[in-house]
Amino acid sequence: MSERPKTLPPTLRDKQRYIAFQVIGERAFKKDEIKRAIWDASLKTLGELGTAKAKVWFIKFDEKSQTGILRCDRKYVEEMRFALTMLTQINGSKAIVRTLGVSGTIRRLKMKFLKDFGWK
Amino acid sequence: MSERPKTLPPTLRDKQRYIAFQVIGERAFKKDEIKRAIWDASLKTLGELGTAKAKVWFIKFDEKSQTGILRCDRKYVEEMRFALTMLTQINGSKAIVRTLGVSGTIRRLKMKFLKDFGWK
Amino acid sequence: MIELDVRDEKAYELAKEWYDDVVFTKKLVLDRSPDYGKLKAELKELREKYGKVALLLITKKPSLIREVKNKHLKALIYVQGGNLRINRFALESKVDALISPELGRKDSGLDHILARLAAKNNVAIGFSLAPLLRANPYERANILKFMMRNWRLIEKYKAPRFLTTSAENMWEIRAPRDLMSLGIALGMDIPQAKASLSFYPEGILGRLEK
Amino acid sequence: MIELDVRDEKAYELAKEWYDDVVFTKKLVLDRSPDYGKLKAELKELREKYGKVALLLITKKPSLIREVKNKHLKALIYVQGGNLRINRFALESKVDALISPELGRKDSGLDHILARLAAKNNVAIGFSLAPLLRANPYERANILKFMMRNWRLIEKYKAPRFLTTSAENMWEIRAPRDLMSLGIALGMDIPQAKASLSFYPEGILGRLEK
Repeated sequence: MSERPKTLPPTLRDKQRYIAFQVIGERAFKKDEIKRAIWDASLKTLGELGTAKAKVWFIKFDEKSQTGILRCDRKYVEEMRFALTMLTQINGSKAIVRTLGVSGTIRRLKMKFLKDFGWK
Repeated sequence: MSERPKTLPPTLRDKQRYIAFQVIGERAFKKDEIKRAIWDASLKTLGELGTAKAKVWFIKFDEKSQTGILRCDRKYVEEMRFALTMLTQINGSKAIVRTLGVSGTIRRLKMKFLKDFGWK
Repeated sequence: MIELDVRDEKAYELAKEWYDDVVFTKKLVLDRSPDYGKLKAELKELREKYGKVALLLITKKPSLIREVKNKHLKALIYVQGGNLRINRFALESKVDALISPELGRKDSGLDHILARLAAKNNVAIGFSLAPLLRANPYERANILKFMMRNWRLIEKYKAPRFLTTSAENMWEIRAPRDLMSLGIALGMDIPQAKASLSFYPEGILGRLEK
Repeated sequence: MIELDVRDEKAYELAKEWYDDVVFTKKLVLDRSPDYGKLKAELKELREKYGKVALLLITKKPSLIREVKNKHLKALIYVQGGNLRINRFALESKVDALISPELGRKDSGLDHILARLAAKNNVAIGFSLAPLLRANPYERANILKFMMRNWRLIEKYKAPRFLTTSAENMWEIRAPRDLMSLGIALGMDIPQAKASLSFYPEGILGRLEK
């Protein structure tokens, strides 16, 4: 059993935000391509240090609707948005990432921004 | 004649710092290799946005003593130092970049940190 | 939200989905006086198709800027920045906008004198995303650095400004909230970024109706 | 300034040029009790050559940590972090240092309970540069993220800590002021980074003389 550290008390916990995004591309993209693209975009625009501070994390990508969710530190939402704005292609195919909205919980994010994309 | 913008009034000017550094490597490096390595190190660790904010600029490299000078924004000296610390090779050869000191002017930098490396 | 500089039909269609208003920009590379009759006809056609139209002058000859401007072509007049003499002349000629003063330069293409002139003559400075999208990492860092400096100058002297993609194909279009992140990366706060896509562009569009 | 964890002869020579004091670390991978006679002889030899010596235990078996510690081998006892049970046991066994608790993990390898334990039992947490130097960009970002979290925990609970390269060859050595920039990148201010290379290491070296 791989033990995990206890959840930290609130004051020590990272303040995270969830970002809903839509991918418009030359073709449909797979989950793994998107996950890779998000990390590469962050490393390219924010660098290793910026990516560490942004605490970017790929959460989910619905291939049918080409929409997904990523998580990052509350203080770095704009930097992450800029990194996605500067992204021009995913795995060799032209693409635009459009952010749909930001929220403190996945539940509220889905309700406010991902409903019309078929998310439950 | 390629015109240049006027020098900005002091309050609008960038606050820069000069960093003296020494390169210890498997072989001696050329000026252009060092210039490239500094940019690559900054882009890798700080990203495109971090590098723009750091305003990194290669000034000079003395191939004989393998020491040189770079310039960056005063607020990003530590980030630049970290980017150089994270650098492991230059143009394929193992190398360590050691910062010798920081100063507001090239003159004082040379006097305080580069004298024993033969800089006038 | 308003996109003031879109230069391709498919890009325009996508922008119309995401923006309330979009200006179609026709690029005009000039080294001598153009055939104004033909130009007016073309602009008329573009107005019928896109409504709001801008003419982007790309030239090394300052005199052509004033000449085109005085023709009252019922289109916004933008000048492509990058050459310092052209940058200055565009500001002196009170064109509607100087786009990317730093384009292709080893400096930001503006100083405090030119920024003050832009404010006095009410010439908007366009901060474009497309040149960044096309650039390699090294160039991106430099262009961003110069754009940051130009933002500081524009803000200090309160010159009009706007954010735009200057998209030349649909893949260079970005949604408004994402384009705002460019402004914020340059140093704008959120209200300033918003105003660069609404308040200031509205001011410029107002000139079209006159 | 003091380098507490250098694991190679040539690296040690370079470190001696740049640091006032350097500890030579012998790596000991254990899956069962070692031959203590042989180990003591080796450590004696290393002490003659390098003066200050540390033993880095790399094991999956917590019981071996206490066993080695109770042998009083006249060397600092470090434990290589990365396995949560080993991390905890090292802290409970009051070894001298737990190095890189996040090594190879998908989390930072510490929580507030363990951080408090490190402070209570005076076990130093080692923040190593070498694993970062060896990692690819993706891994570097993650390791840095975990190290940042561990720094926040260590600072909050005032546990002892130090910066080190944990160099396994000369190319992983960095000068003190540059190593400090790692600490600052993790969130330390300059005095804290300095103390992580002087005050805290001095406290640990003090245990050697006893």
